[in-house]
Amino acid sequence: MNTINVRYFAGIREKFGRGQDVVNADGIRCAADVWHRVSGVSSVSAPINVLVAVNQEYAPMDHPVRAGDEVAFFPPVTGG
Amino acid sequence: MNTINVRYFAGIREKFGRGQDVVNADGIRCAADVWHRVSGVSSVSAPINVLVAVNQEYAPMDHPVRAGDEVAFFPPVTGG
Amino acid sequence: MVRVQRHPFDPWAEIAAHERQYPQWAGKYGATAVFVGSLRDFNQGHTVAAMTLEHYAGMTEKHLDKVSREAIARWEILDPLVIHRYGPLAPADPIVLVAVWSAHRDGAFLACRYIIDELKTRAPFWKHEETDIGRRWVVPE
Amino acid sequence: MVRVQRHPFDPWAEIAAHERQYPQWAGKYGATAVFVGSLRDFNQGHTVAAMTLEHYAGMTEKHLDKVSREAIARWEILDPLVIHRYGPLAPADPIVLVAVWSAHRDGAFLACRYIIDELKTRAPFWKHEETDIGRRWVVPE
Repeated sequence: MNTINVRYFAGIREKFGRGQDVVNADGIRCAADVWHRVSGVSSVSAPINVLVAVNQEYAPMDHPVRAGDEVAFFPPVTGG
Repeated sequence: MNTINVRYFAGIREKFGRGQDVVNADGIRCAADVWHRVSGVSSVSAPINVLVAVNQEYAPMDHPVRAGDEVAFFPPVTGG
Repeated sequence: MVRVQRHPFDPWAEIAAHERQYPQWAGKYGATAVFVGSLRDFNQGHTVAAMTLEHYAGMTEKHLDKVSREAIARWEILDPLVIHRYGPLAPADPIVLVAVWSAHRDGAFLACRYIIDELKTRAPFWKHEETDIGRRWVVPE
Repeated sequence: MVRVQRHPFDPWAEIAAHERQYPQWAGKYGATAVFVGSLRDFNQGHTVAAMTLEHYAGMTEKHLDKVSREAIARWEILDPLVIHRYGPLAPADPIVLVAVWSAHRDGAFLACRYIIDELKTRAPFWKHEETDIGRRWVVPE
């Protein structure tokens, strides 16, 4: 399974118009690479206010990602 | 009614062997005077760790007291 | 609302009943902070078999009313619920309940903490405990 | 114990049930601190008719477990009870419950506050509210 499961939540899910994608892991080294792939943006920096989780733990955009991982993008949280 | 109602609580009540006294208000100007009257001690200072309430509000030993008042002496509180 | 009472109480049932009694509050607060103090079966290294709480009837209610009013003046909170027992207590018995309803959690926490701290340091209650080494008055920490 | 659930809950009944489930705790703790967050019918100047809580299933439980363990490591407390809802909510509904049992009130208050603060700033929940001016995502304060 050479894929990465990508999840979107809240306003970012709405913006994408879907809750998840499955992308090919080839050429992906970190969470930012995943973001560029799914958002179609090639600039280095991700938009402000996008939070990242890799395998359900908070991570920076440069956190390593490999096949089989789950990567999530979401706006600041508002629970409680 | 030319009297002052004096109340004792907890360890001080036990030391006095009673929960209250009624004393004549003549010659009494402040809570310390009441203490000296009931404790039979003539020194100016009251023992450390005796708290005072006059009419059910905390007060210093030199707080004025007059006929009809209720004066209470008790150790540090331990509620809650 | 302040209640000083001899009989045991169930803090969670009291809070639920209080909320039912004020249906107009529902939806107005977003934060409820609660403190319950209960009797431990050990204290300062010794087993506690029972406790008696002496209190200064009248002054306790006055003091707790005053502390509640101070909290209401200081934070954006609804009328707090304060219940305190006196008389004989058994281990695990709830002794005191402080419940505060507020728009925001900061006010709820701070007011709840303020009330219980003021209660503990100023309300005229005295604990007399029966331990495995005899009876003793509890001394403030 | 952490529970993330869709169906409504009664915080006071949950706490009472939790205490009944752990009778061996009775008499061991002297302080219980509780926080309940509930849905207000107004927010930032507008009437709130309803709210939907989106969450990241799996990550929420992991995060809340981690925060509970951190609190246990840091203060002298028993296993906290944390319940959080997701899905559709009505005004006045309890959203979150944090209950902490401790030997002393300091640990109980600090651990309770720590858990709710960490939950609010880090747990992956998102509030979408229906107001009198339309639907909107709630923005952190």
